[in-house]
Amino acid sequence: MTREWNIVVCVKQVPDADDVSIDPETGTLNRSDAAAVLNRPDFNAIEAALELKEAVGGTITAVTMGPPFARAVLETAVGLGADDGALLTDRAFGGSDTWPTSLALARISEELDADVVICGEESTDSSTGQVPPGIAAHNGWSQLTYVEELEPDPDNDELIGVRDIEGGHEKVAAGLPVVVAIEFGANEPRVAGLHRKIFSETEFEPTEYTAADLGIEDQVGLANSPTSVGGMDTADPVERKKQVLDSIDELVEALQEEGVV
Amino acid sequence: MTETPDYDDQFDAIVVGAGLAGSASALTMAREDLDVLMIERGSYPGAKNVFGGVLFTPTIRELVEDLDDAPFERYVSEKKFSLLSEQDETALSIRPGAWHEEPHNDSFTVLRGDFDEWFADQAVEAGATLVTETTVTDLLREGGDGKIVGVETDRPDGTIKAPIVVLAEGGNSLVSEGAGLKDPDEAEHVAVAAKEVRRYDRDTIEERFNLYDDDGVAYHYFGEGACGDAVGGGFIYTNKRTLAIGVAYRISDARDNPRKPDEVINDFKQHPAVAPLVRDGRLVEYSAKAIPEGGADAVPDLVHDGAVLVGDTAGLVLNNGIHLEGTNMAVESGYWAGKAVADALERGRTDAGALQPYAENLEDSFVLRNLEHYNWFGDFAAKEKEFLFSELPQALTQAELEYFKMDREPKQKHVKRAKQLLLEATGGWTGAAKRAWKFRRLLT
Amino acid sequence: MADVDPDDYEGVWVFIEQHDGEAAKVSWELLAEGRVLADKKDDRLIALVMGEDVSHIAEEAIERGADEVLVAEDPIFEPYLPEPYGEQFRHLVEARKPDIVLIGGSHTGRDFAGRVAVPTKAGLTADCTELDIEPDTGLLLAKRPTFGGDAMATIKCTTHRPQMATVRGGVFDAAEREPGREGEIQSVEVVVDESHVHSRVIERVVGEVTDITDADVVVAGGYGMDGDFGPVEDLADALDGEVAASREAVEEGWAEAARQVGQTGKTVRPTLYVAVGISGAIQHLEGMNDSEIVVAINSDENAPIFENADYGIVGDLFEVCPALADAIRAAKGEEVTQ
Amino acid sequence: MSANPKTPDVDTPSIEDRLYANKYTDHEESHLGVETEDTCLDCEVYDCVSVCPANVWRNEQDPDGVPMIAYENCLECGSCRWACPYGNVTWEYPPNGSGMTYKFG
Repeated sequence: MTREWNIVVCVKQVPDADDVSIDPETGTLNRSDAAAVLNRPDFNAIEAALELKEAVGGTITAVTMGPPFARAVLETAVGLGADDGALLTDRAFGGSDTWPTSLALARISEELDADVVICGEESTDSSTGQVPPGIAAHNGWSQLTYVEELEPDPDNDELIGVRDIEGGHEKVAAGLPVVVAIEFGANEPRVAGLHRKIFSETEFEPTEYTAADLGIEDQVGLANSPTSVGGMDTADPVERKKQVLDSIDELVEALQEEGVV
Repeated sequence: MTETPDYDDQFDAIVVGAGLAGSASALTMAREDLDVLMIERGSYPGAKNVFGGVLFTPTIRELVEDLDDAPFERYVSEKKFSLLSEQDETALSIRPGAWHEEPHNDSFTVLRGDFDEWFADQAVEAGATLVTETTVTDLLREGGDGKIVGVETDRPDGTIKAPIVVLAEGGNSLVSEGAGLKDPDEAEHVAVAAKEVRRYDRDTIEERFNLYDDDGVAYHYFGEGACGDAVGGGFIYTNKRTLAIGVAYRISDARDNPRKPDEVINDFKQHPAVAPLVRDGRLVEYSAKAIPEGGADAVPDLVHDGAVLVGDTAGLVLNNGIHLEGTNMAVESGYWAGKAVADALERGRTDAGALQPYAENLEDSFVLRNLEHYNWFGDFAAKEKEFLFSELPQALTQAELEYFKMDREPKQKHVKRAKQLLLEATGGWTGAAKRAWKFRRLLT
Repeated sequence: MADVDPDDYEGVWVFIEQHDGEAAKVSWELLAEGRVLADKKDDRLIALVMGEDVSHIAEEAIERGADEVLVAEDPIFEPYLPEPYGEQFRHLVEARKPDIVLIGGSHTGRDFAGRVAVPTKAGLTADCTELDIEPDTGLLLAKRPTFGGDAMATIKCTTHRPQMATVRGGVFDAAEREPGREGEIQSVEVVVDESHVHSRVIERVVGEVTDITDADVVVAGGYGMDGDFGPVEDLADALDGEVAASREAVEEGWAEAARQVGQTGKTVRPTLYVAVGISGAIQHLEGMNDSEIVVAINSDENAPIFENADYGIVGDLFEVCPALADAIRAAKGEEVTQ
Repeated sequence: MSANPKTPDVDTPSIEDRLYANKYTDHEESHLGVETEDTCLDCEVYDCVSVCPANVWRNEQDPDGVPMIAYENCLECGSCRWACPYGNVTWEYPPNGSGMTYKFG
């Protein structure tokens, strides 16, 4: 019997994009009253992990890095069917950009002896999409990004992914362990069962890890983050003419003036 | 831990809806060491709740010792009742000094998105379990007599059993109606309310409404200038940095009405006496709600085998034109329901008979005594709609114009003319006396 | 990882992505911007090409403004895989210490950029839409949208090197080729072999689906098409543009998913975007708001799309589209089909 | 009656502007419907259209047909359910927390 896979799914708590308001006068971003929710693309990652487990067997551990109340996204993942949850929480992580963040996730993936690490395509608040390749690079593992479909091949210890690429797609077989980034909207996330949701929000307790537990206390945080945000301002909305014309000819004339016809 | 535990009959009671009534009953039951499961369809308690409005806290004050960190917006320091004709306002405003002292007549404006979440959290801290984004779609029944043994929800693996179900689903009570625990209300007994929340700077609000620091106002508007030819009215409530502006009138009057609710709000806001108060600001939310205003006649059976009805689901809203109260009645009903469920379960019983103390206590409480006392008002207002909402406001305006007319005529002439105008409108001395007699019950 | 001394790093590198000998458009756009940045900080512009047989691309890079081209040729680089590309690129970065590295934000560029940035502890900013040099410090200012496009963040990499950025296609204009332009082409030692590769490409299918993200004119049909995409195809033909669709139309099965524009579809940046029978939900706007000119055709005058269009026509699209297609063909001097 | 007295302008937004301010999660299928279409075809009053505060029920395009339902505008007040003289409105809550999410309430 081929052995079962250890699956790790990385999830992130982000301010609800709808709640982030921009103060029209000062133009500053107001995230204070935004509810903290699971990053939406991560629902596709959890669904992909569940489908993989149904096909191959094994366990799914949800992992997140953040303050103590970030455990809520682990509860969401467990409610949907993940078996367990790991919370990387430590003041030392504060201010980490992609480099230390992917390092921490790479170490916990090793700690959990992961065969497959699955992430959402990008997070709505920073949306760099660089964490999954970062995890693979830190561990020297193979990777599959922009994945629309997964086909496990446990007999050869390989995971086949159909990747969306410009103008088409490609099918790539990756040796384990592999880091996967699931494309936003690639599958239909399921709804958590009632009893499982109650369990995840009452009895489930995540395992907590500090930077020291992962042996990276002096490689994380602001000091070890190559990039930093130099400034943030509101994007000025695209100005539109909003001219409703009465006739086709008027429109053609306007398009000719614009030089597109 | 991989397998999913089965929570059937692990909870003593399920509360459908984590609004004011639901949370009050859950808090009360949790205090009696019952295991309570609150099922809320919104993504947080309050996400699906809308009201005018003023929160009345006499019972909340009993249930929660420390209200210091309760998210109140402003305490009510002024109540105003205005009669609006097309262009005019006649108003009675009261600003009792005592309202500036704790407990501020237990009247506060709140944002339901904040307050309901805080109040439900009191129940969770007392030991209740809250599950959100889960909609109860039906009751679960078993056995020949179809005994209520739990609920069905819209989640997979979504049924869950418990001895008692508390139905706190608000005015749009689909589950109670679907399970045959109550008949749907009639259009005459339900009001459609549409509301705008606009953001202003704090100083603008405090300057426009003569406020200082954290006091606020509750303005009620009646007459054709508020919502035209319909039984209902308009309102303005002040929050810290927002105004709640809206109208509420019977759905029966909204039928084949030339104006739709959003147009009625727009016209109400353009009334000469209202526009200066609500101009500018930024629209931050547009909401609507159905208010059960059928009074005592429309209150369904409160108690069934394995189930009780609380809050708006039980039609517990008082509207006699002057007193507009629902929040205090919801919390009071939640409290008495919670007590009755705890006592019944202690005696190992879940039948209607064992739960009867809930109905009895509610009848003895202000909740049903007020509803009984003002039960006549709904029909009276409907019958006298023409007079109350159109003739009286106009007559008052004409009488005022006459009474306060500045010219070189003797006052006596204007006073006589003003009295005559009023009498004509109210149907002479006998007409006025008859109407006053009907109105006496408002003051007794 | 000893901290690096920024002064040891110089040169603006631009990675030229190619598949089967055909260069990606975004790379030429980036080379033009690389030229501007290099000139601003008085530095050399170096192109990097990897593949099996890519000398013609190296020459084109010189013609399009590169001072020097590094070429890594080996069968292992064809077809593209992240590990060999990442490993080779990293080796060159550690050996030659570039100050700035720009990679096209395609699904290839964003796939392997991290494999260069992590081992070299470079500062990587992804998905930028604006680049500049900070006058007094010479630092790269990488601007990118965040929070669903509501805000622009400026990212800086102060102490670490190189300063890396991936940049979206269609943001900059490619420079014209200057035949005969002088420049140095240098082939570099290939340091990767099979031991670095743990995956293999089973099949690669490109071209059977047109890539609407590159199109100059896009005509998109929505729920209003009610199952008949004919008028949209006809109008797209008249404007020789690409046909696209809203999520609702794709989910109704009236168009392929690859043509879907919006949050869960593609982002397009054409000069002309015509929205036919599309109401204009926010999720759709996010995918086409960067279009230069937007024309909306809808029967509901209150449809939000009109608020986000430059020109609008209120009417039945089954009448408006054919008439518009004919008027455009007439204006372009082609014979009228109807 | 006196001419319209000098009154300051107030913002009277359209339904679209009003709803734009709200937080809404789409659920792809309508939670509103009609029990039997024939009832609507015989209906003359269209009370569902006149009571709705959010323009969900519409019959401008087909004045005496079955009303069009723009379910994504729904404020979940339920008034249409009580207004329909034939009780022909089917009304269910949007599933799993979708639909309107009120922050102020």
